[in-house]
Amino acid sequence: MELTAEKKLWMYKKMYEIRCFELEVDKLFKANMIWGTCHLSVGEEATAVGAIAALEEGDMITSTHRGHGHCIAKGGKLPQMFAELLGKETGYCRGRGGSMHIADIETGNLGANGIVGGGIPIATGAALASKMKKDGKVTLCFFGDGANNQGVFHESLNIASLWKLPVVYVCENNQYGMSVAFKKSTAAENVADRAAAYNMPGEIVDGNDVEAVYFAVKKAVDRARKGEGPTLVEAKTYRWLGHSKSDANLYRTKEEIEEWKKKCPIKRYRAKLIKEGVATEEELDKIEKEVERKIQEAIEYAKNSPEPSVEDIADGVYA
Amino acid sequence: MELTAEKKLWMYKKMYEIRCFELEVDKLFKANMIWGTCHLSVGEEATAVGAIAALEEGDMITSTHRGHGHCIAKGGKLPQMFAELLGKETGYCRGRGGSMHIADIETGNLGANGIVGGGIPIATGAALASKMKKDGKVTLCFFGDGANNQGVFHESLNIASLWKLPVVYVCENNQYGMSVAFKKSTAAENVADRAAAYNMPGEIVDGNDVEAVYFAVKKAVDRARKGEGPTLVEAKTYRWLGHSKSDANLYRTKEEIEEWKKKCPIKRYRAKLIKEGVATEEELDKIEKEVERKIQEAIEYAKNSPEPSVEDIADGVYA
Amino acid sequence: MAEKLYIEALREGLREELLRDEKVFLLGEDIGIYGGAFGVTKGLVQEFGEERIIDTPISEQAITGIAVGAAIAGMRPVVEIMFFDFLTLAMDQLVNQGAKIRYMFGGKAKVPMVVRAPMGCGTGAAAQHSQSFPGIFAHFPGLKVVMPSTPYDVKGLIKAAIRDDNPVLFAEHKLLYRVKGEVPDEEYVLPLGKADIKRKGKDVTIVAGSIMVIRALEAAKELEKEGIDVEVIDPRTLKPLDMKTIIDSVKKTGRVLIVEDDPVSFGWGAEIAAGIVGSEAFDYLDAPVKRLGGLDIPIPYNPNLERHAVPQVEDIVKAVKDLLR
Amino acid sequence: MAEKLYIEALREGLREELLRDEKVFLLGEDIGIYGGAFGVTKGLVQEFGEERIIDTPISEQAITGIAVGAAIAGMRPVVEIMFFDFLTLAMDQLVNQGAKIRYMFGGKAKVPMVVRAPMGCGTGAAAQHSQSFPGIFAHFPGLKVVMPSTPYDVKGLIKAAIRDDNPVLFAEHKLLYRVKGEVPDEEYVLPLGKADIKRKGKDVTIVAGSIMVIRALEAAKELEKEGIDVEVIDPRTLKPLDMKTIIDSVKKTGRVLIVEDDPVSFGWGAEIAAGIVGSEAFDYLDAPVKRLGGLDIPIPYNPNLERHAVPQVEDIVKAVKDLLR
Ligand SMILES: Cc1ncc(C[n+]2csc(CCOP(=O)(O)OP(=O)(O)O)c2C)c(N)n1
Ligand SMILES: Cc1ncc(C[n+]2csc(CCOP(=O)(O)OP(=O)(O)O)c2C)c(N)n1
Ligand SMILES: [Mg+2]
Ligand SMILES: [Mg+2]
Repeated sequence: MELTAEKKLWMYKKMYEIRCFELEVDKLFKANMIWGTCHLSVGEEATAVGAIAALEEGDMITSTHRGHGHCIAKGGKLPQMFAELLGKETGYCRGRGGSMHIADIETGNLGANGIVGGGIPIATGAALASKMKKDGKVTLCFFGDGANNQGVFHESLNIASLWKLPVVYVCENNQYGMSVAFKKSTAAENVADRAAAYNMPGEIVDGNDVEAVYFAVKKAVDRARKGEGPTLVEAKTYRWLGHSKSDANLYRTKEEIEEWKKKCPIKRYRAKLIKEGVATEEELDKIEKEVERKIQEAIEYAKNSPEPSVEDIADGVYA
Repeated sequence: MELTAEKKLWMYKKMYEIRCFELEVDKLFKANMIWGTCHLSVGEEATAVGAIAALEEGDMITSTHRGHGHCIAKGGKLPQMFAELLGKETGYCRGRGGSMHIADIETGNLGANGIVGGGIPIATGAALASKMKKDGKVTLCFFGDGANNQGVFHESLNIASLWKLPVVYVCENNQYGMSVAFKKSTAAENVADRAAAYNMPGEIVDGNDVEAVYFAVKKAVDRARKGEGPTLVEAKTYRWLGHSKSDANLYRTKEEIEEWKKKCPIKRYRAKLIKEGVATEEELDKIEKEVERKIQEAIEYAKNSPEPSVEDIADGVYA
Repeated sequence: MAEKLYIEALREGLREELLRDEKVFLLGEDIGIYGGAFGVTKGLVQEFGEERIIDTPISEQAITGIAVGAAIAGMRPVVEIMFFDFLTLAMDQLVNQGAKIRYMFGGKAKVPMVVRAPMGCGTGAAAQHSQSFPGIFAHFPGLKVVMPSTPYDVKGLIKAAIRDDNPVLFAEHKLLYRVKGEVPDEEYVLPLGKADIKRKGKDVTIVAGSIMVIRALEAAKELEKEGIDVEVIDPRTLKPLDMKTIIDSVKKTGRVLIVEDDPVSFGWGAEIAAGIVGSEAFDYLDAPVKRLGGLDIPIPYNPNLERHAVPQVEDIVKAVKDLLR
Repeated sequence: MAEKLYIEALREGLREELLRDEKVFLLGEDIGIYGGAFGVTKGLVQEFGEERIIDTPISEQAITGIAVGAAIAGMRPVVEIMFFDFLTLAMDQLVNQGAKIRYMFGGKAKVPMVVRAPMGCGTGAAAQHSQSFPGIFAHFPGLKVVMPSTPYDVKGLIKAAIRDDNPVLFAEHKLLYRVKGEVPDEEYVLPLGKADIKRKGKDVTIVAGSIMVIRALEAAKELEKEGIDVEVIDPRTLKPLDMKTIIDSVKKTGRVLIVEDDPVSFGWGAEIAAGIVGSEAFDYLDAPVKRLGGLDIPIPYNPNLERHAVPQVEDIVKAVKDLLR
């Protein structure tokens, strides 16, 4: 299991793309160009990218309310994503879903979810479909530390293990479920410790180390694909910004936030790539510039896209 | 922690009472005198009695669809129980609840439950009330092996542990949830193994050994009462009869049933009491006779009780 | 044509779809060797194997969500929820996920799944095993809701439900399982969204659903003896709801009684009543629209109380007479 | 009297009950230091401590069930469910347990608990955070359902709900939190089950609930300019439902429009419509009963689509004019 330089650079680029995307969303939000709410994943990029890097192209994911990064890493198109956030007809959901419901069935992204834990049985069901169809696909299920206390987490992991489904559960433990600290929400040291209750492997990984995430998830994906059943991977990470649009951060200290910012997954990986000689400063700068350009293009595309028309308001309720 | 002779004889008597009660219910059911459905606990008497023997008088329990034994052990009155099963006005629920909803708030029985797992958060809430009121009470929560895969089991145990609530979870693992064998429903070796996921002690006990159940639960009750939090106790036992009124037993073998009948908790305890010199054959026979007489009296009472009147049909919906 | 029990016709419908399309599979509690709590799936695991007739743990929310996921990924799951009341445990996956996903995703996903569950009182199962609230689900956009009343309908509609590309809630009734009726030998599928006139008549319209269709037809027979000619309409699917057939009937008879099996308060009968009086039928009404349904109480255990909790044949007869007075 | 925001009046009501009765406590997600997703409980944890203002894990079913258990054991819990849509996760404990326990137990237990949740669209939160379906709960026997529309009502009714010995579902509305109104300085409690005539009029009756009361009153102002005198009735509690006040109004005006905030199909407006036409008011009706409500679609994200998904002031104005034509 060696990572090619190409894959490494892809991971760097995707993390940077997510970072830029989220920061632009934040700006657009503050400029009142985005409606509703947004949950940004700044600081958690390595988890999304490392995990999805371990998948094959046809594999599926389910995402969460904090799902932009998952979508991007899975191959989501930036113009359609921005367009969706701006509520445009050209958006992934034709402006009907918004941030919490971006889905891209074509790339295997079965969708973000507004219900905490709501995607867990859905991922499990997708994996059941793969097992029945023998299509060789694996489904990766993202959820947060808060979601690990939803009943459906328990029900789903139990079933996935019983039926040896090709699914990998990736908990992005960013230490908080909205304002409630992990310790106050979860009567276990780690989410991964709960894997034993379902007779499945539980792995803890540094969620800010993209390669570590990749290797942990890759192992789980391989196991799943071989028909050996699910794994629960817990990636420890941290959310830099508020929970959603407004958040006074009363529940945590500035120091804690600063401490975690030092562990920036992108900076860390940049240094590593340079040290390992995978890329030079200049090469990475070039990637970044390219990403920034694409992001701006995508925003332009979204801004110039048409609004959905009210006549079509009921389109898509039924097939 | 020694058991007095009195307590031992009480346990014997209660187990015998439950056995007789259930067998009479079976007869009444077959004679079409009981409406609806009934889940009998023949073979599981030691679990109900041993666990409840570990409680103090004011303590509370929540029970299940298979709850006659719990009610009797908690001090439920046989005439009112039979009357309820016969749908009479003098029944515990004025004929409105039937087998699956017998409750006896006065003795601390917060009720059977028709929803598998439905009583688990209710017990947890009763324990929260005790903690808030500082009334020193402990709540004992019964549920089956099938119920351990309900989401609310997970949610409730997590919370009880976090908040160190005075509650003891007793899983009556009778190997089946209706027709589905434990191995096919639960991706864990034992239910008790799941306690670790909630950072609480998990204990496995022979559910057909009434004293073993007593000691295991007593330890848990003491811990709960001291404010040290909940425990998950799993009592391994077996249901002799069908799941409910009709059951062709297609999902298990006659041999398996016979094997377990050999481990009859009542016969076993009888032999033990005699061997230990706690009582003679004659003394135990006398207890049994007395129980049988009371059961018949209770049935008579129930049969002679009036039906609820249709005019009062809406009584008790709202307080 | 052969006479068959409702439960047999339903099982045949499931079996034919399992044979026709390998994407179809069943999952639920005790539906394998046990054959389901009411025996609907008896024999199917022997024929189709444990891979397609799947016994699940007691985890209503997860199995419903698993059906959602499997459906998005191309399968056609049919979930059995053992009692209708337990649907409350699976509500989120059914109404917030399954029903809304397609629209939320801009019309870019299909969720072809069926959730079957038996509703109704009359078996002494008491308050947590006896409610009938299909109307609740009809309120949530994205779902379809079906409640067949005859062997003929249940077979044709379960096949339609399985072939439909949307999530369908399929409400059976415990007391109907043992009801007999004619079922064609050749294959047929009924449309979702088409009411059925179960009996033609000219004096008064009864709109009844599920078990109440049977009782309404019996009441109609009684009333016939007294010269009252009753038309009985069975909406069959609450969603889509075929108001046209109902409105046409009311325009003809000028009087309507709606009969349902659950508390009348905030039940589906209200939607039908409101639909009638919001339509041109309003001008044809010779009497107030009457609803007959259950009392607003949990279902009691005692058989006599239980009987009084929901409409019986004699209550329907009386209500029709009141309406004609 | 002082002008207060709905959210302030609600918080005051909670606070007064916490002060009055030590059995009262709050539990919910992020209701402590965060003050609740919408800020309703801001400051309460500082005043009453973490023992009485309890932050919970994200476990809606369990916290609702815990409230049921605590209530039976003598406490008076008030649960906050962060969004109304999430009540689907807690349905079993609310409608099968909390609501039915008393009856099932032969009237021998009390379950004094309140479940509060904010409903409604208009904030761009899309389909899983925007539905308003209080009428669904009104169908289940044993529950009470309240949906206050003004600061005055919300304070008086939350106090009544907390003091009631039954489980009460308390439906707030996100867009109402920032609405201002007069609130008396002295203590008061309003009765559950009493509709309120929010505006007297003689030409037409509008029955509106929650946010739609505000819009109906604005529409009434518009219509006044055109000489149309609208009476606006707010049922305030869906259960018990005060049909008398509504019927009396309809008998006076002869025309009625019912306005609700969710898909009109199978909504609570149907019950009101059916109640009217099943009553003596039927004979006083000069026009069909009209319902105005949301489209039968999940709430879309785009603000313009979202706005068109539920009735706005201009839609109400238009509907009233249609009714008078
Ligand atoms: C069932 C449910 N309950 C509550 C919420 C409100 N809510 C949205 S995100 C969130 C916190 C989730 O925490 P976690 O799972 O750790 O994800 P994170 O936000 O930290 O990424 C909450 C409580 C919800 N969306 N769904
Ligand atoms: C939520 C729910 N799902 C399904 C049922 C139907 N049901 C009643 S008892 C039972 C089996 C329960 O198994 P277990 O918890 O092991 O208890 P046991 O019957 O073995 O005592 C089932 C599936 C139910 N009552 N409630
Ligand atoms: Mg988190
Ligand atoms: Mg069992």
